[in-house]
Amino acid sequence: MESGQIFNLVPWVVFLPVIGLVVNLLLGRRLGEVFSGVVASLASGLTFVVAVLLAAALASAPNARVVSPWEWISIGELTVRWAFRVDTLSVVMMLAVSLVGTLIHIYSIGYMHSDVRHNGDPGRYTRFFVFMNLFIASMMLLVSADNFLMMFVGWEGVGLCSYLLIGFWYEKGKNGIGNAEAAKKAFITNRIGDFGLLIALFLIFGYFGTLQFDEVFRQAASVAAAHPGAMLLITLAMLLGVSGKSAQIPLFVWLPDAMAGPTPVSALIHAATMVTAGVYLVARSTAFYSVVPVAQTVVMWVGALTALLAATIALGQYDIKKVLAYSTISQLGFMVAAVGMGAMVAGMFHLVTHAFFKGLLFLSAGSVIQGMERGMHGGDDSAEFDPQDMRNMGGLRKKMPLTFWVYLIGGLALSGIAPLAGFFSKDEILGAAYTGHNAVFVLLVLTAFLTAFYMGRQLVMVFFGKPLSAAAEHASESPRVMTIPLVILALLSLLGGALNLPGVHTLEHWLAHTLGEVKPAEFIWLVAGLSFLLALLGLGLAWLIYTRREQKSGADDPLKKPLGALYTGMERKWWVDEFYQALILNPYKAFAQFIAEPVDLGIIDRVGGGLAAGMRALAEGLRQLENGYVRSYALWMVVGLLAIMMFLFLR
Amino acid sequence: MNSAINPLLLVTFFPLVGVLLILLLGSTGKNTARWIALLTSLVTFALSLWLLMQFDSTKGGIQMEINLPWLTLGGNTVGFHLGVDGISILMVLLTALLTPIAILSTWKAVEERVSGFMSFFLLLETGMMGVFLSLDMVLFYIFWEFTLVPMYFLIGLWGSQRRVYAAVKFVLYTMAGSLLMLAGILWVGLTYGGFDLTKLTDSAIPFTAQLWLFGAFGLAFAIKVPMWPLHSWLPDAHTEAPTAGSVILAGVLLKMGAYGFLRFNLPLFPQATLTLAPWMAGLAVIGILYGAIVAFRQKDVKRLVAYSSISHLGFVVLGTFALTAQGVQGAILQMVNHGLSTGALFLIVGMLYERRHTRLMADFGGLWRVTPLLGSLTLVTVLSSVGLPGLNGFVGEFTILMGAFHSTILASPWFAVVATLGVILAAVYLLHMFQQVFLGPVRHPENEKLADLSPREVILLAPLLLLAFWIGLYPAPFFRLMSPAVEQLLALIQTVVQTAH
Amino acid sequence: MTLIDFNSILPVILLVVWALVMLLLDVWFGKRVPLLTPVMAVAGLVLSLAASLYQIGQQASAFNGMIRVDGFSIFLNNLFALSGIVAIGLGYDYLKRVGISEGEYYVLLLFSISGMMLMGSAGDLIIVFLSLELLSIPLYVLAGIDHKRDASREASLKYFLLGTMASAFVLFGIAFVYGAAGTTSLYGITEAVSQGKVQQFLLICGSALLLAGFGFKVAAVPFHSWTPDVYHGSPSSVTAFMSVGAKAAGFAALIRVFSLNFTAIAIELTPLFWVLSALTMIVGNVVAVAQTNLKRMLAYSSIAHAGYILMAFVGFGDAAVRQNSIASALFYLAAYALTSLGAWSVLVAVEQQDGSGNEISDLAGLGKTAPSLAAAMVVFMLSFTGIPLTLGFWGKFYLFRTAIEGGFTYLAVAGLLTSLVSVFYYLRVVVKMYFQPGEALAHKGRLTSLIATILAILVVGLAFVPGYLFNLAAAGLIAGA
Amino acid sequence: MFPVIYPIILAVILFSLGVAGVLLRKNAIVILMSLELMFNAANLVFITFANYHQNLDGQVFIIFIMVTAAAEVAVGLALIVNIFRAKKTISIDEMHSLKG
Repeated sequence: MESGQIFNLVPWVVFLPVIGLVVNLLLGRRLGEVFSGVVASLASGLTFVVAVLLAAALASAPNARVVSPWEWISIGELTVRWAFRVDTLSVVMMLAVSLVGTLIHIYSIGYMHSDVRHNGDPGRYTRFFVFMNLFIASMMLLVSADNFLMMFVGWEGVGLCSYLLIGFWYEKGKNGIGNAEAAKKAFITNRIGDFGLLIALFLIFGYFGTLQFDEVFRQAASVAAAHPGAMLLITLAMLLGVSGKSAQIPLFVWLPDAMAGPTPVSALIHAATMVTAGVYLVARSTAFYSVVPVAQTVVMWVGALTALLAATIALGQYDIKKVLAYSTISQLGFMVAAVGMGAMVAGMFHLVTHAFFKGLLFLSAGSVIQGMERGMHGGDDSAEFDPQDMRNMGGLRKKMPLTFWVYLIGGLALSGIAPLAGFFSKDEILGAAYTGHNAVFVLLVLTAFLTAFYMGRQLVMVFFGKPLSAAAEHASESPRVMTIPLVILALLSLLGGALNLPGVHTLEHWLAHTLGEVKPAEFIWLVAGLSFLLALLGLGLAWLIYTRREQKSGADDPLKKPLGALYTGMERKWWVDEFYQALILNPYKAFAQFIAEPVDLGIIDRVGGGLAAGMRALAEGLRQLENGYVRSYALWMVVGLLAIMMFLFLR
Repeated sequence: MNSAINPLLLVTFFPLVGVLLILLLGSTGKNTARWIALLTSLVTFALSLWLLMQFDSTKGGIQMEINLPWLTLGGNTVGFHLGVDGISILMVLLTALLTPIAILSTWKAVEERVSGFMSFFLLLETGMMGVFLSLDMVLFYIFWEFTLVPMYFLIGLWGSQRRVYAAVKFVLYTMAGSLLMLAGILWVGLTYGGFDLTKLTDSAIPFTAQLWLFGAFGLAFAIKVPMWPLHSWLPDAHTEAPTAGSVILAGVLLKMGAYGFLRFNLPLFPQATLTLAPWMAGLAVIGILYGAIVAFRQKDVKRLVAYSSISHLGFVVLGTFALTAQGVQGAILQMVNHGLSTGALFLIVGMLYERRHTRLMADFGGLWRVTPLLGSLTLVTVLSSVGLPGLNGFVGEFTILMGAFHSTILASPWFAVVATLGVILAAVYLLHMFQQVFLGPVRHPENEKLADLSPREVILLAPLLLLAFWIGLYPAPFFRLMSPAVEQLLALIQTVVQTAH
Repeated sequence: MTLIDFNSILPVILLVVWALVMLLLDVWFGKRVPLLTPVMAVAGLVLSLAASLYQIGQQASAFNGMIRVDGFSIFLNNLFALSGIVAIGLGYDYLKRVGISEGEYYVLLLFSISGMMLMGSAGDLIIVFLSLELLSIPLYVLAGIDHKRDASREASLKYFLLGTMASAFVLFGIAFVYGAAGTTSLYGITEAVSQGKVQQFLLICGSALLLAGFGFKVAAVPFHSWTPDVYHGSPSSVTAFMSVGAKAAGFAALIRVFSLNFTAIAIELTPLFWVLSALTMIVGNVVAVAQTNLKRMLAYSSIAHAGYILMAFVGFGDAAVRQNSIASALFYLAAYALTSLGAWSVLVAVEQQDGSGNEISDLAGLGKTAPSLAAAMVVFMLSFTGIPLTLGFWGKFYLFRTAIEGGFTYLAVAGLLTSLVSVFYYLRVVVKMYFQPGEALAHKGRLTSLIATILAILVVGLAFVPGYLFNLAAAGLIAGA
Repeated sequence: MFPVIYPIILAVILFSLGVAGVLLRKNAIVILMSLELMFNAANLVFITFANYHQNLDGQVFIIFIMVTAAAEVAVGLALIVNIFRAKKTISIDEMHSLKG
């Protein structure tokens, strides 16, 4: 096949998963679990193959290609097509998404097999894979779009999948409705972000006359010169979208709740891929942000602050997935800060490596949880028992050795231990911050330290020490179908740094075709050394503190005493949820109630009724004039006559 | 196009054949009436497709015109003047599509006086077709008012508990507006020598008169749409009407108001339109938010959907008065979209009601597990209504908002920005509804054994949802159909803008 | 008496002679052949109708201008004859049921109709007065024909006293007009007015008195007070006739006299008519809302409709509008006649032997117990309201059109708004019949049901082809107007 | 010949007396008489103007009026008698069962 024709394959990155989901919809339930899982994994795998083909083709001819098969909306000047874009940036995303996605699909075949049984509805197995394929399709739509609107389709599409998968066990959770609530929260929070993105879209169309990427970015500089305010608005509105999707301040609150979804979902959507869409968007819009320094600064600060805030909260969590969730927010903060500083490549690099190691961590956590669940069924713990609470774990190193090793690799990569993937990518970000953004640098370094510390804490609590519950006592290793993807991801986390090794800068050159030539990030020994040391320090400190803690199920955290109120804040997520509840949700509810009853039913609805009642009263009043007495009728006639005469003579 | 009979006549009056047949044969049994009605409406639908095939979408003007003199009255001619253009053809298709679906939806729900129900329904179809196809103002008014009668009986005879109140309220509100419209029609007809719409667009009505007339026509349409604060008939009418009635009410009857703006107010009173557009848009935006906010606090699922209509129709009005190509085309498309998605929602509410005989959301919960197919199809419908990209609602809302945002006549992006908040609020109340009914655990033992969708019910929803996907993914044919007509309309407005400067 | 004279008055003469013959026959054979009188009466009306139809297209002036034959008179003659036939049909069922001796009923009816016809073709104020009396006096008696019932007696006396007072007003007015113009011939007065040979003061006095007197006949507010009581108390079949015939005759007088003779003071009269029309519409429609008795409700509804018709007069001074003004009034009268007769016939069908059964709530469930009757009633209510595809819509359409043409847009708007009020009470009838459970009794009087059905079909059917009636009404011009 | 205005004023007074009688008296027969008074006031006007205009229209009219007035009285008295038989009173204020 000629390379030109290979590019025409790009729509298939969306079609393949769609085909997969349709097949599963029609046949999945009848043909059983294995069929569903295989079809879905195959669909995702083939997508990866297509992405590889595209990448290969692009390697020889790195210019962007657009495949634009159909018209979509065309009214007046507004012309939007279904147009797929193949360039180095989109292909990186495609590769990462489909690779991690495929691995997670395979993992899910095993995971969901026991999950559906644990939750008591095996019939829902196929549905999971339908949603997963839908997600792959949406995500591919998002990254392969050639215009903002089509990207928005994917953008909201992944939001939908997130909604569906968080609420996958919609009858579970707090009061039976917790999961559904979490799903709704995710969707609506995302919609608030999407509001910003929509406004940005409107503005872009207004100032650029099109939504097509090339056209828009080509004019970015000139428009920024002519309408600096508009560009600022566009970039800030976009940032709102980014903060919704990538869980940044102020819209990060949905992501921890999103852990209500099955663990593979958390890995795929809420760690590896979807949440990075915001980073992708900023990277894609480099041309915008590079001409609006103010916006860049805002983005950078949002990222940095989110990184630190989330890291502190992660310290105070006991749920194995919650820790990882806040860690994800924190790492997304890193990426956002990076793209805010203009270090697009560093951001993308971290995005990819993070996809590997955080995907790995979540999947391993899933393995741990199911190990615990298996232990639960063996043991005699009560129904209230939480298999995700780290305070119930401990000593799993021996029960689940493979899981332990891969978890360790993921944890070290996240902590930034050389030479694992996370070290290189995080170092690049720190390096970028070091050269010119001192305050941010300090924040990020601090975050890096905390990251290592909470990972150390988690590793110790989960795998070391002695089992703290019967379930942990009886936990067992997961099946092959789950562990193989873990191993592959562990390898990727080990070696992912090779993508953009200092001095080689493979990714840098690759992305330069799309993002433009930028000065390759320097490898600063001081920064690298500092971050490595801090990582070691964090892990070591965690080891010291947590191996010596009181080893009892449900015991308080050893940091609680020394840190006091500060730790309570971390534990309670700095009361952000409560704050929003009090500031936005409750007032909205009350306001809606006010509008719905006193205003709508009480005033507006009564106007019509009031007129009718008035009419009735008037009728009753006038009716009294008809009193039945002939003489009064005669009087009326005479009065009428006299009135007529008076009128005629007096006028 | 040399067919012997004008297709418009067939589309409009074919339902009457069904009425006649029902009156002749209706006494033989319930099913006879049902089948006659269904087949008649299906044939009408086929006829409307035939109409579509004959329609030349490249032309902007009126097509397949038929103009017969009907009567002369003091020097004015009232003509039997029908015609179709890019704006009305979509409405005709929507009507022809929704009627058989609505009829099929009553298969189990209506057991009493079936032949009466079916006759009224077919009469209603004729009335609605007439409204969309009339090009003579008096004829339009006749059809417009005539639709009240069958709808009144449909609500009053086959509705739920407060049906009488709702039916009377519906008629009174609608007539309050339309009577003033009649005054407007008479005034225009007398002052400008005729009721023929196609001849009136050239007449330069003085500005002050335009304002008054805009008000007289606009009030009728605004009540029908309904625009805030004239909406309070709608929740009652929708809630109390039988399912099929609600489907048609939401799907088609409300569109008559929005269509009226496009057909009368814009071309006949362009200067007034220009002046009042920001006010109308302002009311529309209030309606969008207001409907969404009130919907959120409803306990009755049907009322919730009813209030959602207020919100959705707000988008239509906003797009209309944006007076940009995107706005107006989006508005027309959104009329179709709302017909599909809200029609489907009402069908679903009806299905729920048939199963449990309650519409309170608190009586449901966890139904997705019990009735997975119903749950899934509801989800798609809800998403279409929420405006999820890839489904129909998004295309309409996006183009409307885009049009409003850049409208030089509204001259402020704030209308669109505030309206965009409605997109968030839509998610709030619709997901709230979905969660209350379908998510969570099954709270009531009565719900444990509910039956999932029957094939008939799937057939009801399937065409609507397929169209939802079609419009969401490939709306181009729809836009192509209407764009010449819209361009013509906007060109007219544009000339007024230019002369004003 | 020339042939033309005879010819011109043929419908009236036929009727009067026929009625006299019937009077005799009824005395001799009435008891033995009960069907004789009604059949004879119908035959007489048919003959008269035939004579009247035969006149179509003619224009004549007879008896030295005292009698006119023109489109106006022909239109009204047909209307009177037809509503007379309906009233006989209704009476046939009804009188037997409530036990009223019948003979005189038909004879009096014929006399009254002959008075109405005479009014339609009046060319002289003497004829106006005479026909007024000729149509009224039998009606006074008819109202009290159920003399065993208090209500009927009371209605009759009220009608008589007030009606006579109204006649006195008319008479006094005529006297002043005669004083002003020196002649009682309508043509003569017109001529005198146009030559400026009239005493303006006397003319105004006269017109005010005439307006009050005719206002009584058409039931315009504030001269309407008799209407509800009389309509309520009289036997229903009489009321049915009264609501159409007497009102139409009143309007005939109003049109004949005012549109010709008082154009000179039209500027003064226009605001009067405006106010009268608005007041009548408002009071009629609003008070109807509070009624619980169907007869009273229909009475107020008839007041309201008088207000609508008065709307046509407001612009009578404007020569450009006058033609439409008369035509629209005639058309409305025709539409109203069909509808009103229909509604009353339904009422006749449900009324009980003891005179009860005419509360609105008594209709509950009629939709089930007597579907065709209820359906007909729906048609009449819709027509009263002015919903399209009924004749009532076209009537309103034409009237409002005339008002707007004359420049009285606000009055038209007032009319439209009061129509909205009317929806309120007309729909209540529909609500009762269909939406509320009940066991309404309908007497299976086949004739009454048949009449109701035919009228309903006419009201709907003619709405599709109103052109014919329009043309007829448009031809109903007064010669010389 | 005396001025026309005198008999007219007299007629107006008579008419007003008639109206007052209708409004103020309760006895149906008295009311009937008052009505007759109003008719006769009109007669007076006719006769006056017939004289004034020197034509016969007015006089002819009076003949008709007298005839119809007789008919009115006949019918009226019959009604009153009928009511008196049933209610033993001819006070019209006793008749107000129909109202509203």
